[in-house]
Amino acid sequence: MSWDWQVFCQDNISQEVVTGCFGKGGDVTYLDWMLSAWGWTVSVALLALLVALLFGTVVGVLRTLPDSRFWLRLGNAWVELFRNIPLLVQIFIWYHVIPAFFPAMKALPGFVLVVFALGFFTSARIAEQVRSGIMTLPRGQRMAGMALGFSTFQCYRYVLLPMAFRIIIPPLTSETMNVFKNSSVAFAVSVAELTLFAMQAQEETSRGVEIYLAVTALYVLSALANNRIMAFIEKRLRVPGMVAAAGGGH
Amino acid sequence: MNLQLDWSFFTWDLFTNFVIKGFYFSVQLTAIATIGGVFFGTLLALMRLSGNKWLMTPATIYVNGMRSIPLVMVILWFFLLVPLLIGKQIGAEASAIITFIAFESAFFSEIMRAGIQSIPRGQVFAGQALGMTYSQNMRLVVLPQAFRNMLPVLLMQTIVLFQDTSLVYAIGAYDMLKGFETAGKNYGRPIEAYLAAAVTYFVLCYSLSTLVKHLHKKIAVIR
Amino acid sequence: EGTLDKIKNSGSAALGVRESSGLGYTLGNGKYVGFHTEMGERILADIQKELGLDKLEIKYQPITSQNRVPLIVNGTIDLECGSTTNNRARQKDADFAITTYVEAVRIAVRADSSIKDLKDLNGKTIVTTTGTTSVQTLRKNKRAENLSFREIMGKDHSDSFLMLESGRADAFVMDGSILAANIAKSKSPQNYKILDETLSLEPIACMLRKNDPDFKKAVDDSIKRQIADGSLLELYNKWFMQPIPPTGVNLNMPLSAATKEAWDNPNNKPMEEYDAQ
Amino acid sequence: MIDVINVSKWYGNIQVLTDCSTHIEKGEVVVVCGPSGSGKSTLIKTINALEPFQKGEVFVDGVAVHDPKTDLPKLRSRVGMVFQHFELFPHLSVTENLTIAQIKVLGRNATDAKERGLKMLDRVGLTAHKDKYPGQLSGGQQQRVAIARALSMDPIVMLFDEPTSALDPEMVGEVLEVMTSLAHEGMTMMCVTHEMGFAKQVSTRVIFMDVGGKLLEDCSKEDFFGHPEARQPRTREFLDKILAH
Amino acid sequence: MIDVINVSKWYGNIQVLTDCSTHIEKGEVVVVCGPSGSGKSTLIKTINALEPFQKGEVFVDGVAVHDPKTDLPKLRSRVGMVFQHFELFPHLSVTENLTIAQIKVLGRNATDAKERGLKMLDRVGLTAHKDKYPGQLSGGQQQRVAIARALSMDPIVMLFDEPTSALDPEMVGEVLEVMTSLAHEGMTMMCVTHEMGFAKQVSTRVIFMDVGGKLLEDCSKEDFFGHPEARQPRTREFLDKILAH
Ligand SMILES: Nc1ncnc2c1ncn2[C@@H]1O[C@H](COP(=O)(O)OP(=O)(O)OP(=O)(O)O)[C@@H](O)[C@H]1O
Ligand SMILES: Nc1ncnc2c1ncn2[C@@H]1O[C@H](COP(=O)(O)OP(=O)(O)OP(=O)(O)O)[C@@H](O)[C@H]1O
Ligand SMILES: [Mg+2]
Ligand SMILES: [Mg+2]
Repeated sequence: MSWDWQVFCQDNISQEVVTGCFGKGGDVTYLDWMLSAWGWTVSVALLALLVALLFGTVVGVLRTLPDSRFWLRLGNAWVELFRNIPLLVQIFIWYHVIPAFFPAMKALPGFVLVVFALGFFTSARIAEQVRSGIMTLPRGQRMAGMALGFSTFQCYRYVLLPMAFRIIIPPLTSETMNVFKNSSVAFAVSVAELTLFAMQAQEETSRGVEIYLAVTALYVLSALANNRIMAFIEKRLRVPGMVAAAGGGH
Repeated sequence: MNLQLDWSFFTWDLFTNFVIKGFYFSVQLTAIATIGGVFFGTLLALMRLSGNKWLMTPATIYVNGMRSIPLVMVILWFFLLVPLLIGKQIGAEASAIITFIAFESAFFSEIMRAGIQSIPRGQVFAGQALGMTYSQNMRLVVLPQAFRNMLPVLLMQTIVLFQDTSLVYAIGAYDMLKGFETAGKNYGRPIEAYLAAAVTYFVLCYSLSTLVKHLHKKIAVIR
Repeated sequence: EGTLDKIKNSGSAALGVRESSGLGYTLGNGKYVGFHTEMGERILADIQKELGLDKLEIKYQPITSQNRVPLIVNGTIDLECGSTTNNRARQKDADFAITTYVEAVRIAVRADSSIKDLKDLNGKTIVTTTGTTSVQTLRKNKRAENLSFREIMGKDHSDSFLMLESGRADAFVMDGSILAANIAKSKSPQNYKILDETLSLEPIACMLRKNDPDFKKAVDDSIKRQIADGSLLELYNKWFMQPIPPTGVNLNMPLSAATKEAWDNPNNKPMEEYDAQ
Repeated sequence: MIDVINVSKWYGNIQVLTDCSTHIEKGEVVVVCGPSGSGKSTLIKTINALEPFQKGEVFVDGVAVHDPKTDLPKLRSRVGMVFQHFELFPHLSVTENLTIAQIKVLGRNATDAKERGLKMLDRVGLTAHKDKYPGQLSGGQQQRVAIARALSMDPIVMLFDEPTSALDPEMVGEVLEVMTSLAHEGMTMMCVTHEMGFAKQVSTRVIFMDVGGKLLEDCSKEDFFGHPEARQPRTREFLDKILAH
Repeated sequence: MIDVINVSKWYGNIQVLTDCSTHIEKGEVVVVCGPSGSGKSTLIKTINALEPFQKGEVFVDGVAVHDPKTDLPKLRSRVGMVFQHFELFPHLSVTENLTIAQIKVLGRNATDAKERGLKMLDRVGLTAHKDKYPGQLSGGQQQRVAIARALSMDPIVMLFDEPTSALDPEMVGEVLEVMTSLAHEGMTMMCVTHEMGFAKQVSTRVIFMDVGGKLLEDCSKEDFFGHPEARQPRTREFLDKILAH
């Protein structure tokens, strides 16, 4: 196979190469299309991450509450439910099965559903991390908070979660990278993101290798950016004088 | 509610025709990739922790590279490029197995690295003080403990791996999810097929994780 | 080394087949059937005869629209008889046998729908399948007819059909044979209809490796033989005019004029030349 | 001030407190000692309800700790507690450690809280370290900050759970010094500790617990140290062991 | 038996050992003390090459530790070492802890190793616990197993790094007892410890280190404890602090 990078400058209707590579006046080249697809990928991933962090934190906290069987069970059920079914199947259920029970959901665009599906799927994993982060903190930390008169909520808000999040930043980084990669399932519900672009564009242009290479590069770029941002956050949050944050020793 | 489910097509024949073959492949792929991934992942982790620049740099690049590309792309690239490199065709199944081992090694290496780092330095010193060589210390002291500590995380990755085997669709291999999908398509009952897949996956993965939790309790290091 | 030599030396040929399309699908358990699948088997049987082999093992390799071209190029499959449109872009990477089926891209709607032709789609939601040429066809028509409609894409044909079925989409634009197959297999086939309008014609042909004239000639000869002795028409009727497995539905799709025309004048014109007509 | 009446506690089938009763007056300094696992920490934690118990009653300044209707956070905010491993909040600076609970729990404004906190920091002699983080301090300094943190809540009683046992030997002194001066100022204190020198010097009473959470001894320090013959055999054995080396 | 000659060590720019020299005869018991971070652990670990150093020489029984050609695992197998946190292998039973290095390092067969290991376990009085796991033992018991593990390698010298500082006070005695009996049997020992009772009783010599890894004192225990006026001011201050409470 020979290379043909001109393919990105083609108009996606006439298949003719456009000078300047960007379409004018409503015309769309494959490059335009790919960049907008990248935008969709990033949007899906970031919003899903937001949902995942929110629910993951709540569920993770529920699973560490002292003496409360009910919330513990609920948290466990949440995690097991969302991590033991393949993401693609979950999306299908969100899109085709649940609206059959709640017709109002039919009006929701695929984008919203996929944000929730991916967000909940990821929240199960983040909940695990939040829980283990809280568990690695010395038991005395919770005690100290309570002894000062903090309510349970205050204890998590001011004492446990700030440290737990610092501890779990490395696995959390992996997880945010996973969200970007997993966002590719959004193609299944017609979100015009990178994977959908790749599948469609390679069909139309028959330049699969070039298209997939470019798309892979964009995924790598996203992961890299993501990694740098998390490293920056980790640095900003680093506590002076603290070595081996993971609470080594006692 | 306007969902009428029709399970009439869902016979044992359908199971044996469509699902079992995919199930075998998924399990086989998961098992091989887990074993291979843990083995090579441990090697990569040791390379990254070795303190030797010539071992650390390539291992780090490999691991971070693999972790930033979606698996389906890795599968495709591997499938397309390796035959060009070695000038010989390898089948979809073999290709899937090699790709998964290569990909999972990167993930397991991160897990094992965290596991190794979770072992107090004093344990390493103790092994050394008894006269153990680096490799004896790793084999007898550090890795057995790291592995026990990391079992729950390894399990989680294995469940992900089992679910991810569905991505082999990209190179025309046939896993369990594909089995359900194909059956659903050819009988015009996709909703039922997906629900069945959801239940099957849940039961399998949940049993697996329960099993490993028990196992972990058994072999967990008593502290 | 040509493909014929390869087949002769190894005693086997790799046939690329589809798992769920109008022209080829699987019954599970490694069994692949359908009009084009069976035609491909017959082509290989003829080649076996020509090579004088006692036995020719056919290795079935299921393919998808994403991987079929790379698989042909890198030699995983020798001959692909699925539902691949012959177009110029693909001709850069692979060769096509003579056209054996001319697909018409058409519109399926729910039976009670008021949509009668392309123009009625204005303001509606239309579903089509990711990774197919229908998406492009739709896009061209959209511009040419100055229509405005919402376009959604299913992951695969059954997904797309489900969107039509559940009311998420008002119309499903796709190859006629695929529409017919999905309607026939659905829970209540009488609830859907296919509009008469044809959005475009696409020649479908078996695909093979580029620059292998001997193999191409052998394939073309076999197809011509099948057309000439009427066995291809018989095969067509078996898969489109009679009940088919696994559920025994009848697609009821008589041979179209365009396909007949292609059989009468064997050719491998790409899709672009059909548009010009 | 503190009344512990027939308190018993079980973990599953295992009894960790057996019918414990004691009474602490305002201004008393009570030392609790005993072998590991005897329930010293558990007992002291029942007093500010950090450990729930199944039987018995505890009153602190007239408030019923065992009553489900009691506002426990409020009660706890009036009882200072110092832990073996300091348990400063590692992500907060020393000043933030000292003020956060004043602001969030007592509702003081930031200026008042800071003033009060720094005053207590001065009291333990660490004003110079007010902007450092716990990880940048030595163990002895961390423990002194922890004491200042508890004091800045204006507690009516201070509980100490082995405050010196995680410290390097050289730093034990500086922490004991702070505790001693607190005692001399009349603070009501209950200390789990094995520092017998401290017990002999400043305590008013000594409680000895044995495994199973039994209060074997509860007597004045003069009786405890001065009349070994009047003590239980288990107490004597324990004292012999820890005073030997 | 052990020669430490002008050893210096840096972490980056920070010097943690400064020109340390000392000599230990067969049968001597040397106690090392000093403030936290003064480099006691670092010094003791240079002797079996657990800590590399940049300058100076160390000889153990004539073997040059600093020589890159020396077979360090072999050297280490002849030097017993006991750590502050025991460092038993938690995934192995007590017996396995005692035999694994004998088998894998010394190449003894399993029967001999077990016999030797159990003999040492008996010596520390824990035969009854031979099938337990470390996590099921108390701290004092774990430390005694750790001593037995080191002894079962037939070491020519034993190094102790604060063997009692992580123990409950009641358990300190049982470990010191084992160490004392070892000393009386003539084992060459080097102990980092703050148990001044032990130092007074069994040591032949005391080394005092100060921050920066400087050997401030290296004298007989009689001089060290008997003539405070002849000691450096820093030494006196340290002794005052840790003997005070
Ligand atoms: N969460 C728990 N579950 C079961 N048993 C527990 C739990 N917490 C403590 N125990 C047991 O309760 C008993 C008393 O524990 P406690 O910590 O009060 O002892 P202690 O006297 O403070 O000992 P130490 O000197 O070691 O601190 C011990 O036997 C301990 O094993
Ligand atoms: N890996 C390291 N990197 C940098 N500095 C280190 C490292 N390990 C130890 N140090 C420093 O070396 C110095 C000596 O440490 P060492 O552990 O030998 O002291 P020590 O006398 O044993 O103290 P302690 O009584 O606390 O055990 C300390 O200042 C310590 O901070
Ligand atoms: Mg305690
Ligand atoms: Mg030390």
